Amino acid sequence: MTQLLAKGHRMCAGCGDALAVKFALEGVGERCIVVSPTGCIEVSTTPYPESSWNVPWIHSLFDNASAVAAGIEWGLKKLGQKEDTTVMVIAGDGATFDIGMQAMSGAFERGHDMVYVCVDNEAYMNTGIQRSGATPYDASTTTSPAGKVSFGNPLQKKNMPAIMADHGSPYVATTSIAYAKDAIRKVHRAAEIEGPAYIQIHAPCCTGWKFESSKTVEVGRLAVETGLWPMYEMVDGTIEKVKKIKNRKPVEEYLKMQGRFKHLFTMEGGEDEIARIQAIANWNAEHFGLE
Amino acid sequence: MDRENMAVVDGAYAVAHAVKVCKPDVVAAYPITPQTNIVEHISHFIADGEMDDVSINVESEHSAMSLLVGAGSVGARAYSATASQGLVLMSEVLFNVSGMRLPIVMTVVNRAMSAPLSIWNDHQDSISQRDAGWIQLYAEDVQEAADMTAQAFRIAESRNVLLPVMVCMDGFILSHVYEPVVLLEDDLIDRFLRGYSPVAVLDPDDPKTFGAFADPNTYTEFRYLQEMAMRNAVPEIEDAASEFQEIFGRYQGGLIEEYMTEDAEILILAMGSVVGTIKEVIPGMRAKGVNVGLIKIRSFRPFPAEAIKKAVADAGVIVALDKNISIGLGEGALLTETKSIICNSSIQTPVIGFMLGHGGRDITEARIEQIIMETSEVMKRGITVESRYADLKEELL
Amino acid sequence: MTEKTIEIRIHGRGGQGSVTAAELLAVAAFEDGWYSQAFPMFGVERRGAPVFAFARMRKHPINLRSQIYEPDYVIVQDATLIDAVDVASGTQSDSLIIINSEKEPAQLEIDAECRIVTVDATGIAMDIIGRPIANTTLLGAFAGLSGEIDVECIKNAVSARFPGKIGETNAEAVRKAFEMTGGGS
Amino acid sequence: MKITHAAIVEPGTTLVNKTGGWRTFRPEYDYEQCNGCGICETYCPESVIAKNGDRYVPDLDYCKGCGICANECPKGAITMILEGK
Repeated sequence: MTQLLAKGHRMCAGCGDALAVKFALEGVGERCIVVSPTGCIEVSTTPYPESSWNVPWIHSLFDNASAVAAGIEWGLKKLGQKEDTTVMVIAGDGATFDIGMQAMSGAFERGHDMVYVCVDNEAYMNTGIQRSGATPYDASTTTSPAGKVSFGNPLQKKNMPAIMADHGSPYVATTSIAYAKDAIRKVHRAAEIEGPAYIQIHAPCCTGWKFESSKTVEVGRLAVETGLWPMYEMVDGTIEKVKKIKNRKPVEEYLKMQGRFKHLFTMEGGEDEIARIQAIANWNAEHFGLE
Repeated sequence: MDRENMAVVDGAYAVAHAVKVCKPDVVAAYPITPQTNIVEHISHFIADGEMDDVSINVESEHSAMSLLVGAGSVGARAYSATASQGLVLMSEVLFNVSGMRLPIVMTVVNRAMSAPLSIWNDHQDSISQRDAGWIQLYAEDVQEAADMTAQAFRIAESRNVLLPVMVCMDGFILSHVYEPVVLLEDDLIDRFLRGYSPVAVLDPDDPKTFGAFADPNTYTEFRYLQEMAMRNAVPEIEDAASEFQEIFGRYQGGLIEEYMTEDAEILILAMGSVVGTIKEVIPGMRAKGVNVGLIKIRSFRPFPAEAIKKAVADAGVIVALDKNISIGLGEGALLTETKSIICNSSIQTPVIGFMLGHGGRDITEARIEQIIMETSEVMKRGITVESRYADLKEELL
Repeated sequence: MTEKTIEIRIHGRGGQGSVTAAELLAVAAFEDGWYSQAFPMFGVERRGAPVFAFARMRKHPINLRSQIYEPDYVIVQDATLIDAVDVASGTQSDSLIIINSEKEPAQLEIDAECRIVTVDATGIAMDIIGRPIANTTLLGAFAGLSGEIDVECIKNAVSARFPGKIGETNAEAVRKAFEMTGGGS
Repeated sequence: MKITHAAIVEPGTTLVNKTGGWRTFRPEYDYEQCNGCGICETYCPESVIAKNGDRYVPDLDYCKGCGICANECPKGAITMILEGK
């Protein structure tokens, strides 16, 4: 694998985001310009005067990565330069699902030729594990904590792939750091396709989800094997390919590995919540045809 | 002024035309009254093939300026225009653009800040962003707003400056007025603007990282270099104006412009379109034996401290007119900053200020005369009120 | 004469509880009759990356807001930091450096003219708390070696901070380190 | 060190920051078990594992000791060893 992200970055040991960046860069190749918003990836890779990026990279603000990327794509086009360069956003879930969504909607609606990779670790990790629009149901975060009268995050995860598909994106795909080849292939395909492509890559976070650093890939795999993280590709808004799961595992196997779901196994009424999460997995299996 | 080259057009058209002549690579603007005519004219230039298809209709002002961060970082000459709420929505990005030293030029069609909502003119918007690290030039009339646009690119892109520039023109009063102007000459511009050559660009053949974070060990020095760049802009603004005069034959001041200031006892400091009304009033006052002169502040950032001190050295009293207010200080920025540059100097002249014209309230010649007379009283009886509204309607309170 | 302020710098890696240790010191110092202050060196704290935390204590209220440059005491939670950070920077001849290590001070090659003491805090923590988290244990060693704060106050701060069993075992580790470093004798 | 214009930074410069000191455990390979599948190299978040001849070798200057390689190795050829401190 080429070293497009140099060693010496400051991501935590066992970081899922680091794998996501590695596979995204592998998929797009060195003829790219990467835009990242504020977040773990940005803060861990560019402490002045150092940078891990071996490709051109820019960070402006937390909520404008898509607009900056659109400006790069449009600027290069107007300057008549670098036709072979892929403009790619690599952003966290908070920047994508919440604060940066408006800029993303504009960039996608205008159809800029770019690849938007959302590295989804399901909370605001850089600022210390606060809830985002990507935090799954019942996950405990520092701003949606489990407590005596709370099972954690009361809301469902926002369905960004569907939203971006409805923006007319020619290619939307979900993948995971646990499936390197799949992730690399999908990013590569996205880079080949003209227009704004959206890739959402699941990236378990040992610090935030509270599991041991060696389990990052294993946890990622279980998310897929339990149906909680459906892997699929949508072309012009319709699902084209789905990763099938043989003998889908119960969600407990995924949940019990993570401290953020520990309360479901200790609190009274936890079983009902686990049942609700199982229902989500069942809906995914049925809706996406995972089996 | 050579009448035969003049055309009667609306202010927005003159500015849009100037933008066209300056040939930006990327234009990104979001519509907001009273700036809309500028972006509409640009869109028509493009639709009629008079201008390359450079403009992007974005989803917000925040995204307009963010998009230009991207475009600027690949070496594109970038332009935007906004007003009031839009400028302040961009505020986060304004600081970012200056910190990243991107020479973006933006017309700010000055408009009051909400609440209460107002679409009419004052300077509360651009003044509120004076610390964002942008050069801020204020135009007196439509001709200057257009000519200043070309000068703004020249100043912004000079290698020892590389800072973004706001060209501020008063909403409606200048943006929607029809008056004769010489439209920026397309055949002369290439002698004046020699293209933007960035220090570095995002390029896969020579990868660089833009926008790293600075910890306490280096942050201050980056801010210091911005201040140095702003100081380098002081001579650049003068040079741009004089070279513009050589090539285009028009001159409306550099950092400041002095009007009938010789032997003036009363010196008025003012910015924007009110300057024109003051120029109308002064000759009459002079005829009545009132020695009054005007200093047009053309550059508010960098604040022309030396130029102002030189100009006001022999005045009996200085009066600053402000279309903005710092709530809690009870005075406008021009008054505050004029006092601040004088207080440690040898100048003992009293300085007072009037706030007026907020939210688009009309400033009449009579109002200016009233201000001049009240200011002249100061020379006799000293300062009674240092700063107050000149056009407050007590009956409404 | 402004009475001397005691200044402490704690070295650790992200996730090792250096900031918690500084905070516990401040709580304990206040209970022991001092005025106190604790603050982290704000930075990009990543698990594993070198971090600092500071504590100050003096008999009357502290107004100072700057960092600590000439610490009276330095606590080093992780001996591998010695080649990453100058743990002795700013120490004076009468300062004391306490290092969590099984080795003897001489083996650690730290050039400092002040006294250096090593304590196997991780060992104590593993025995008593069952986890290699040495921050509270090192506070016991600090009390034992410096005599600046009553060890009971540190134990109270620790049990107040951590609930139930965890608080008890941490307080026990504080006591053990206190005694092993000659405290109370 | 002089600061650069607009804080622009050269690529790949975090190499000066050797993160090996972060770890408490070190991966140790049993090359008898290893079948050369390269899964360890693929899933190393630090990209420190590289092929040296026919052997995969972690760069201990940078390895943070997360243990993903050991956890994912299909042959159990990697074990995490506690490093003396």
